[in-house]
Amino acid sequence: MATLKELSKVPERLVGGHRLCAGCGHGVATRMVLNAVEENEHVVVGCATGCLEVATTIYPFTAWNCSFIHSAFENAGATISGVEAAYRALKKKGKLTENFKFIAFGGDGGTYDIGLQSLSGAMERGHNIVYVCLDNEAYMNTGIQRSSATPIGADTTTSPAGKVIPGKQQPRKDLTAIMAAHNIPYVGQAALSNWQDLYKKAKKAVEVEGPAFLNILSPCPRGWRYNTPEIMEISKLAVETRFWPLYEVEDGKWKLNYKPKKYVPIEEFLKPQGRFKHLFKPGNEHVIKAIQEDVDRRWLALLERCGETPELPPR
Amino acid sequence: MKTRVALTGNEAVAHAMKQVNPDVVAAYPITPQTEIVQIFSSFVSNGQVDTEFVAVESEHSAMSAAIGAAAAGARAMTATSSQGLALMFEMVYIASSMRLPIVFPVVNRALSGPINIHCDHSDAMGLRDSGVIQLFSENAQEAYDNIIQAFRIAEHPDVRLPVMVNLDGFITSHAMDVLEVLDDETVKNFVGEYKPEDFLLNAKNPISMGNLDLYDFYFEHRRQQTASMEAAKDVIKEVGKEFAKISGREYGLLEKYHLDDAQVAVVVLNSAAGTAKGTCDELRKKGLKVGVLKPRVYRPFPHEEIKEALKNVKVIAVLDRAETFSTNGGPMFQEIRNTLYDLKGDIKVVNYIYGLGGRDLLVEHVEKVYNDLFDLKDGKSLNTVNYLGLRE
Amino acid sequence: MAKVLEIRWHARGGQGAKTAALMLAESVAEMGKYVQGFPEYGPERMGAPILAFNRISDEPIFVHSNVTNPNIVIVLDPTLLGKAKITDGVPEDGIYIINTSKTPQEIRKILGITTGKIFTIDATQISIETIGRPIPNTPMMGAFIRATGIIPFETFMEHMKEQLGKKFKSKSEVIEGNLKAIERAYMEVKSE
Amino acid sequence: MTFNRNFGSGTRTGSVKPGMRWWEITRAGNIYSPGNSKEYETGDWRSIRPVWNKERCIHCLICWRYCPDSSIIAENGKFGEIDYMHCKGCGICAKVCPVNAIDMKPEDETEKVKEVGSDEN
Repeated sequence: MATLKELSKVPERLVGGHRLCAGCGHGVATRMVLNAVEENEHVVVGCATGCLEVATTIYPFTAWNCSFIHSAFENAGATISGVEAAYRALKKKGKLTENFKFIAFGGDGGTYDIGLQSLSGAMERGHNIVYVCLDNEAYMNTGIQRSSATPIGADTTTSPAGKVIPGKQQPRKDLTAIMAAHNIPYVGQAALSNWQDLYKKAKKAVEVEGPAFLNILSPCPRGWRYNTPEIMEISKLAVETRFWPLYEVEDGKWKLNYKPKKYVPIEEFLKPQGRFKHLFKPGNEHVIKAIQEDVDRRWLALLERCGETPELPPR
Repeated sequence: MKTRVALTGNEAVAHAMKQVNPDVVAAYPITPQTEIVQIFSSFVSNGQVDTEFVAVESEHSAMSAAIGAAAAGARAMTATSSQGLALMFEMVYIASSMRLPIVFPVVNRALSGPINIHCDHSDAMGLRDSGVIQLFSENAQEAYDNIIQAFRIAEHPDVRLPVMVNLDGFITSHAMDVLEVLDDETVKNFVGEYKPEDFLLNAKNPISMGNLDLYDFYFEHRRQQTASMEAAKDVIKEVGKEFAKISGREYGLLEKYHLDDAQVAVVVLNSAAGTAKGTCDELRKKGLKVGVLKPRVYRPFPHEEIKEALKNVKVIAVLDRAETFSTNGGPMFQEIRNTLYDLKGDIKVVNYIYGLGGRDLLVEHVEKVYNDLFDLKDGKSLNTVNYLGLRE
Repeated sequence: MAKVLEIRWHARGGQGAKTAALMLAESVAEMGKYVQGFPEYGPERMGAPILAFNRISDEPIFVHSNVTNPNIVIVLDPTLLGKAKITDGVPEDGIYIINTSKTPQEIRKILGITTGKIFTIDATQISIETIGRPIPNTPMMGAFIRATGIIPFETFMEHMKEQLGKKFKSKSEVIEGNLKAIERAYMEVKSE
Repeated sequence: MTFNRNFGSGTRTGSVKPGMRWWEITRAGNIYSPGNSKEYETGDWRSIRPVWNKERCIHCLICWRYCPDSSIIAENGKFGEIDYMHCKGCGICAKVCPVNAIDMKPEDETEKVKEVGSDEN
């Protein structure tokens, strides 16, 4: 495992001057992923329409220190697969000598929802690409609308916490498991707070032959309404409460990467966030209970898949 | 060297694709285009081409992957019909705005609903304002020739736009026709090697493509696209002349058929132009001064050439195989009437909608049109918009 | 006063300039005037310098372009002084209403202008003391009413009470805080 | 018209200026200078600024790891400097620092004005 001292010497592929919000998780996550690509490798980055795309390539400025392509919202998988197909064709015909890596980024909107078909197709076809989902759990680019990645109870502009309905009613889609069901060589789920784990996963994803998928929880200060500098605490709480478990599926083998030592109730993760504030009002206890049950149930199922004893951490 | 062969329209298109041997083809099957994808896949699996064939999961992804491939620096193609083109709609605009020279045959088919698999031009006309060059083909020969020329047009540095090559579903795509094909080497030399200027896989000069372009620059980029369309008119003619040298068949922006002394004329696209020309021949034998104008290029629209071609014809019918639902005629009628306005004079121009959903256009229909036009010339009245072969 | 009064707000994304422009428009519209209130939509995110605009007139307003020659400039964020182009296109009799702890004379020096009228108000401090959070957009409206006299203060307050009541419903302390903030800003605004 | 017919191949320039005419800007909005957003200042978004304390810093580079704006510049594996032209003042660096070697201090508005003033002279 490389040290930060060594990693800091890899040239930045996402430079400053982009216009993401101050403290945006996407900036941190994207830098971490690209940092796992060796210095002498060439990269083509693909991007779905979304916060990352609109904030990094406002003509005539680009924050990408490598080749970059965006074409539309729902097709980052297809677009990058076209780039990769061109690479193979040109290599085969002897028109290209350099080696390239292909990494596509999409938000949860462009990945869980509108772009799922395109992503699924690209993964099934076996292109040698990495697809990274920067999951901030709602459509932040258009102003915090619910997505299928939005957790139960969250207050968004299309699942507002109202007098009758306390935020989003449905549980999150388990995209990481869906991607694992594609039987691709590498699937990983990571969080910003555990940067070493994230780095290792990015490295594996970039270096594996064939398609790889990373799902990274990317906190959004605006949409989640927490105190901006506390991004790492929020990320850490997501992991410790088992809301966002860290695991990977390598050649079909499920592996848990981190097991919290003690049982941290989900309230700890919900409390600092404005989007869950209404849940702490009298009468909404049942929603928190439902979230906790959902988290526990998924955790046990995950442990089973990973060949671990299905038990909750000691309280 | 030229060889006479009997091929269906789809086979002719696939044959042209094989001879061009593009770097990447990303396509999804849809009736009546399916054969193109199937035949081309067999070329790939038999090693007759070294193309990367990307069997995408939808037409939206087909054009998206073609965009990725073309942006990467490859010669890229796709192919579709009808609903497939409709699903691609968004990406066709993006391909043209990114100035990517993607060539794609469209086997014309009616748009749902109700669902129908047969020929009309609603699919192509739906994308007439997307910034792609649109070529139309009367028969398998023209479809074959257009595909080959399309690469030279699309990739020309003055143009750099996608080219859609249209041929009529079933009528052309599935009908066996006799055509002359060129030998592989001739096609290869004519098309030449693709040398992209701006491409993602340029290790020395990385590039950002598809960037966010707001009110301070978008307008200028749109204006550039229009200028490229303007330049495309000359390029299409130049390429057509060069193509004549290897094939003996010259192509321009349109084909004039007995227009010089025609008193009345019809304007019509694709396979129906053949039927119109046949009818014209019969009527000419009877001494009637009738003519046909067949636009080959619909985008860019050849306004100047059409004005020149029709300047002596006083009564004109435009035949449209698509509706606009403007309640004032089909798409080509609007273009032609707009163009003829500049000629001032006392030109009469009417519209006929025909052949929707594959309804056959018969010789009698065209004869009726010519008769109507003579009546109109003699002072009788006629609706502005008329229907051919409709139960009325 | 010009036939159409044009206002430009300078703020940062997330500070509520758009909300203030819309709320101001709503209150003035209640007075039977014709209004517009709109932000400049760009890709900028939270924290980036942004603009919002108002037009106010006794006649219907037909122009829909951005405001380029504002009669009134409102600066919501003191850290924008010297950074954003605050004086751009402002006529000689333009009015500046600035959220700052400084005096109008000091601001005149910072902006480098000799013409126009300058009003200052420490709206951030007022909002902290009245609402409990640094949200200067509502007190700035109080300063605006004082500086322009466009509508009687009492009438404005009545409309604000109604609007805030709709927006915050049961949170009486928020409504009270905001009203107090507007009133204090109206009273405390400094001019030369 | 004054533009070259061959403009379709695009003006391939690194710097696009607002005053350019339509045929002078790059084709398709392509950007030929990777990472040129460095020329674009986002430092003026900041209302609080991170200030590095050299004495306390242990050069662990956690701040470098977690900066969303690539504004902690590492030099030879050590903390080098803060890129104030792009730092938006989010405060993450100060928060993640294990030894409190970064303080967040309010931007002094007068000082900022001075900076701008000196630029103009």
